Amino acid sequence: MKLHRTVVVLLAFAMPAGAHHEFQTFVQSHSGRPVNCALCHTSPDGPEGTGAGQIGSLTEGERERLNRARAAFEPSPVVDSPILNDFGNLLVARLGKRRILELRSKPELVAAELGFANDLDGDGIPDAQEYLDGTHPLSRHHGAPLRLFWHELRAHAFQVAMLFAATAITLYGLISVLRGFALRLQAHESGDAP
Amino acid sequence: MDVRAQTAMVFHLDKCIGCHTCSVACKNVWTDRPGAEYMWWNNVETKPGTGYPERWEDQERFRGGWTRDGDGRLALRSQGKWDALLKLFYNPAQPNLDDYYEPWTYRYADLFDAKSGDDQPTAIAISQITGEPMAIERGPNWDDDLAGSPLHAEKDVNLDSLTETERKALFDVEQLAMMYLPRICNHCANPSCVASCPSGALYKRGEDGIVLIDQDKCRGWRACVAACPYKKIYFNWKTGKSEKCILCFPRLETGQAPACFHSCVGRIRYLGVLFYDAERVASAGAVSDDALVESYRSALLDPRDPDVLAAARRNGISEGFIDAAQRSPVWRYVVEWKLALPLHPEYRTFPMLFYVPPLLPVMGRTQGGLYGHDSREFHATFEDARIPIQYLANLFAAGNRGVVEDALRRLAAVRAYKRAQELGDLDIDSVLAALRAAGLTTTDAEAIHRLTAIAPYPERFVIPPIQREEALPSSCDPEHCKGSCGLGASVTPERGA
Amino acid sequence: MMQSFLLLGLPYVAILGCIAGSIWRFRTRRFSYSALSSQFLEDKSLVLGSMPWHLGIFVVLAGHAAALLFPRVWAGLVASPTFLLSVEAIGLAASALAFVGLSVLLVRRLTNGRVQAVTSVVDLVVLAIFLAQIVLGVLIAVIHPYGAAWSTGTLAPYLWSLLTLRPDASLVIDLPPLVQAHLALAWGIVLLVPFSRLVHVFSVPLAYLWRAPQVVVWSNPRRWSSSVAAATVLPARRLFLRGAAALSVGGALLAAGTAETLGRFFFGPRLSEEQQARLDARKLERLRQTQREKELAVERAAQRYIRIATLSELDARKGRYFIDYEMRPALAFLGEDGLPLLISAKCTHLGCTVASELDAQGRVLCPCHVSFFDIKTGMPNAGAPAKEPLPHLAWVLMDDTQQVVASRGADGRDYGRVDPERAASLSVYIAKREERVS
Amino acid sequence: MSTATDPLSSRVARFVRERLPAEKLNARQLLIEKEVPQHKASWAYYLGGLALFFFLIQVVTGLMLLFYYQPTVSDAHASVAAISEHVAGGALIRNLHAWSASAMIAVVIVHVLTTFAMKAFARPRELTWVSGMTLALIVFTFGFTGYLLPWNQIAVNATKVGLQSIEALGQYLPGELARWPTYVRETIQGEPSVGQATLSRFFALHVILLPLATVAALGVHLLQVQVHGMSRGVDVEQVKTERFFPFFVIKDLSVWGVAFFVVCVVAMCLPFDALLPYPLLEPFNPLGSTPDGIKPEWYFFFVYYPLEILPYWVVVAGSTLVLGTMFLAPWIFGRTSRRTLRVLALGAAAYFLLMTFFGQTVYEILKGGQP
Repeated sequence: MKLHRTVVVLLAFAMPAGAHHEFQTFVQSHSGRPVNCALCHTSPDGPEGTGAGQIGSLTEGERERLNRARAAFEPSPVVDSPILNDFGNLLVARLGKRRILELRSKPELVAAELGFANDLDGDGIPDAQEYLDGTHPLSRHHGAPLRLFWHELRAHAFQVAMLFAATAITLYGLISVLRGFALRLQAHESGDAP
Repeated sequence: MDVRAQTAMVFHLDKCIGCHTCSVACKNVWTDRPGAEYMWWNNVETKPGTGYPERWEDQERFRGGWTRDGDGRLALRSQGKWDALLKLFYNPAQPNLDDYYEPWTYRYADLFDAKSGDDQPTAIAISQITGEPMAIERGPNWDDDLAGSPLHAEKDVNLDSLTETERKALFDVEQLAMMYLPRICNHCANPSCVASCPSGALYKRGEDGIVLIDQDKCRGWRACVAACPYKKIYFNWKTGKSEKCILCFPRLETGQAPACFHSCVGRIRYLGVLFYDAERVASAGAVSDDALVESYRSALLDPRDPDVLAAARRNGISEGFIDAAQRSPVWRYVVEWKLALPLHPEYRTFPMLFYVPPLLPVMGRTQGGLYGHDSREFHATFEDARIPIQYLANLFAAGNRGVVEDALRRLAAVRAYKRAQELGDLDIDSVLAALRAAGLTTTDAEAIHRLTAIAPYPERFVIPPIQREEALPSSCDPEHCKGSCGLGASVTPERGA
Repeated sequence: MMQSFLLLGLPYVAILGCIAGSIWRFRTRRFSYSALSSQFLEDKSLVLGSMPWHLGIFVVLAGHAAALLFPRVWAGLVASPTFLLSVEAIGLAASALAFVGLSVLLVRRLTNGRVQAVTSVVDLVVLAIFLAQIVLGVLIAVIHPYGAAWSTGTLAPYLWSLLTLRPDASLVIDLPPLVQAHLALAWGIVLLVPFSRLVHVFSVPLAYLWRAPQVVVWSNPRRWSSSVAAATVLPARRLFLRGAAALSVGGALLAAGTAETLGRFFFGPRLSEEQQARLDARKLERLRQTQREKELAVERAAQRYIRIATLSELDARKGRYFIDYEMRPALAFLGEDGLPLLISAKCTHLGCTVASELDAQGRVLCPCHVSFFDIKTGMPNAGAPAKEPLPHLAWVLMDDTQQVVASRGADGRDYGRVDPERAASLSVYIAKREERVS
Repeated sequence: MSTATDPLSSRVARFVRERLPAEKLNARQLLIEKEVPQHKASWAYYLGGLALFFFLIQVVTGLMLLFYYQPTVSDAHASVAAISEHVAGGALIRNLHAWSASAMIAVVIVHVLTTFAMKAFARPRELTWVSGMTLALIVFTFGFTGYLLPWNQIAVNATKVGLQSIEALGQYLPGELARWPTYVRETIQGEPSVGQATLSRFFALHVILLPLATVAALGVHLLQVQVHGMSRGVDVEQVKTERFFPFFVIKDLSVWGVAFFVVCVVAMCLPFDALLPYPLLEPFNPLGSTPDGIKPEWYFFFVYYPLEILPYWVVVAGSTLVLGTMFLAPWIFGRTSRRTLRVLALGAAAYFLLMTFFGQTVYEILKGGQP
């Protein structure tokens, strides 16, 4: 047990701590959207530094969590790294740290390996798709516009239909009133108004 | 101008003797089937009288025809678009069997099967519906010739607007006067039955304007029964479908006059083609009661007017119809001579059956044995006529006396003219003056006389060459299924489960 | 076996039978489609039977249809207790109405001679089945109340499982026998439709509402249908009324649709504890940051030296952000000479903060308008929007005892000397006033 | 003394009399008698009303957002996040605010161009035009100030860049004047760098001052429109007309109804954030680097891309010239034919579309790289 702990700690320090810019570069070129480290990390400026969510600001307990997360070389059910956001943690939990390190040379495979089943933010676009689109996998209000639009349209179909009905009926009413005025004007002009 | 052709009719009431031959002819051809026993597509009523069904003219009760609303628009009296749906379940305006009569027959077998006894065997009356013995309380012509009877005639709806004196005169037993009113479906130009049918089963034939019910489309919602102000649509209680006079279109299509026309003993019936302007149908009916007769007349189009003919040809009306319209006796009676009037125009359905009002009972009062042919007093006689002019006006002119008086004046003038000619007992100058006053020439008078008194079959019935044979369903032979199918249909018309 | 037939087999038999039977009847016995009204023969008790029955059963069936066909919408609605209670009350009242009407109709059929003349066995079967079905329904409503709510999770999925051809009786197999009987009878009624007078429900004449008043049929197919308009002009008043009605309906729809959202908008956020904690943490973080900013400002106002980092923490490739005495961002690198290299991070073009990592040519990038600054000279690349170089900042190096070991002036001149062995323990500071050590 | 005969003051009096004729300042003249020309380009008459409608939506949704928004550096971003995530309907209201803002600006731009092309500024409608141009400027200022309020990384940095560009003016000014733009910038900012003072000022501008200014300018604008009516707009002698009330008003309302439906559906189904690059969602962090892909809102692209491409002074001089010309259009283009104006307006529209939709491409072609 003790030995295991030591190994973990050693490994943690031996690992390079920087963000994996390969993924960022791929997403930017693939989606055409600028992306920063906050895709996977807690801090938009990456894990290094003393800001919130960066290594420099971690408490003792958080360091412990970080080390445990860093040791997750194989896929494991739960990974809870304080410097990763939910999407980052999901990636490590699903693929395992080893596979992620391997994938740095093939960032285009991440989406396929992650699979298109998960949707952390519930906006109807799978996380893997959001990764490819360069949109925020953790914000319900962010996604590729067309995908998001269709999903929301389906979700709000009832309201949209009601709104359409209300608009249509109102327009019908306005047109009726307009025709009424036109008729009255016509009658007025031909001189047989009451 | 949207010219349409219409098979129209004139009934000359002066000649009707109330023999019911027409009714019987129709009954035998069309309505001696289960469910249709009580129907009389053609019936003859005695006026004043309540008619069949009883008080059918009381639209407060039966809510037929159109009304003119505040904006001068026509609206069905029986239903709006939405409450029509509610009235599918129960229609308060629909007449029930008791408003007509319960059809009966007699248990004739009793006459043969009765055991020997002291009494004569009798065939008791049994209901044709339940088969149970019944007491006969009403029949299809229950007040026949009982015009003055307080039991029936007093309930006549048309008497409502008559003065006390007029009514008293009418019911004075010594002075009893009556007239006959044969009625069939009017095949209206603006039929309220068609407009009321929820299923769209009722329709007007485009070519000749005959109003029919598609029996396969009818779902028995019964809205038409209430909506027809003449109560000329009947509900077949057995099949659950509505039925009505079809103007014997199978006969028309083979060049024969309808059964009731053909069988008419008094030769009172005329049939011919009228042209009317479909665009004006609604607006013509949306005028005040007084103006209705004139308004309807003006919506009829002159079949000799080149503009009308051009428009008619544009509308695809065949040369045969145009020829028939130009020879139409109806056109002459209705528009040219202004003698024939629509029955109850205030129902605003634009009826296409016109009546020449009867002169005889009107004039019958003043000079006992001879009718009032004192040439000096022609027109004064209307004032104290045996049948009040107002009563006729209520029947034929929505209360407008002027139109009726006009027609009667012409009839009287023609009669006096012919009498002066044949018998020579009238002063010819005053007769000619009366003729002129009525707006007629001697040629007109001769023509009216000929068409009224001596016209043969082809002049009375100018039947257009209708080519509808292919439209008839391939049907079973009526000779075989008569009694169950009427005209006959490919499927036996039986009641659904 | 029987149960599974009634719940799984019968529905399909009923639906297929209903469809096939209706087609057969429509194709071969179209004449027999009729409401078969007997009002003509008897109308006094009919009004007491037919009207309540039809209105009641319409409301009941509409409720059933709404709940079973749109279970999700319905479930959302019945989540409100007021709505649920109203629906139950309306349903019961309508059932009672239908029951009364049906009873009157049944009695009438059995006692009136004229009506009997047109009564078939099937008619009586239909009446009896409906009576039984209504009694069952009322019993269910009384014994197992709130069916409007529980049916959305049981009967609706069952119905949909049947309609989507994935029949699943498990949803209803455990329901009380009353409910199962009601279900089976319902399928029976469906099966009965084409073979009884019930076909008349297929002919509800809705088309009447919008068809032209007159129907004209031509034998000439070119003019097969046209109409004589009974209404020629729509007078202005009617148009105004219609307009006002439509406007109020539209407005009411809009108001009804937005009222709830708007109400809840002003009701305020109702956060779960977890959400509240997350939001608070977020605010706290911002407060800390603001606090830190203020602290930085205070520190810079009060302190002569500001510590940036230890010399060993500096990196040659990736700069370390810090805030200078003017509260502007700056970057600290480790220079090639092993001494700190401090350079302003505020782009001289429009003041963006430049990035902290060096590119291959040893330059930092201002992402706003793409100026590359060489950190050694501070100069922007040729053609960059920025024309002025990034200024270098002065620094001092101190040891653990706060003794100044070395320094660099704003002019770039170095003072003092660093012993490489001690270098790791030295800290980099910026100074308020320029410090020169010999 | 001799004011009555003073030629200048009498000219002023005549000018005012002509613009605000007393005999026309009554409800009957302003509402009932007014007529709107009808021709194939009369769709343009609906644009002003449409802009007004979007402004009304802005007022309502803006007031609703004020219920929750907190204009402090520490709370601004969190309060906006709370509106979007935790307030029922909050996301919808915020999206409605954002979308109808964009829609309003788009409509205003088309409105300016069409009225220009129709020569609607010609005498006696100078005041209409000038008040309208003022409104257009206000609308853009609304956009600029509103952008900062969520206090997120990209907004603060973009505001910094925008304000800094004022300071950049200093390099072309001689001597002591060169410091003035800096003073101006710092006055707007309220402190040396963009911070709480800036946020407070922008908030006050966005919520109090600009709305008041809008109401004032709008009052003049609408009064002038009603007094002088819509310009005939086309080079035809005989133009059909229809009554303003009720016919045009009802049609206007119908257009509003359709616009409301569209903007509601879009706001419901497409969060405005989705159109923006990724880092917008981060709260501002003074210690973080400027995010990549920083850009102003789309309606500033038409000056943003030239700023990127051309030397700064060219753009400044050019936009000053264009803006001045636009303001003084009634006097500059008083005798220009409608045909010429139409060509000018179409050119402007083409330029605007090019910069808004293809600015990036243009930039890449001219500069050969990513901005």
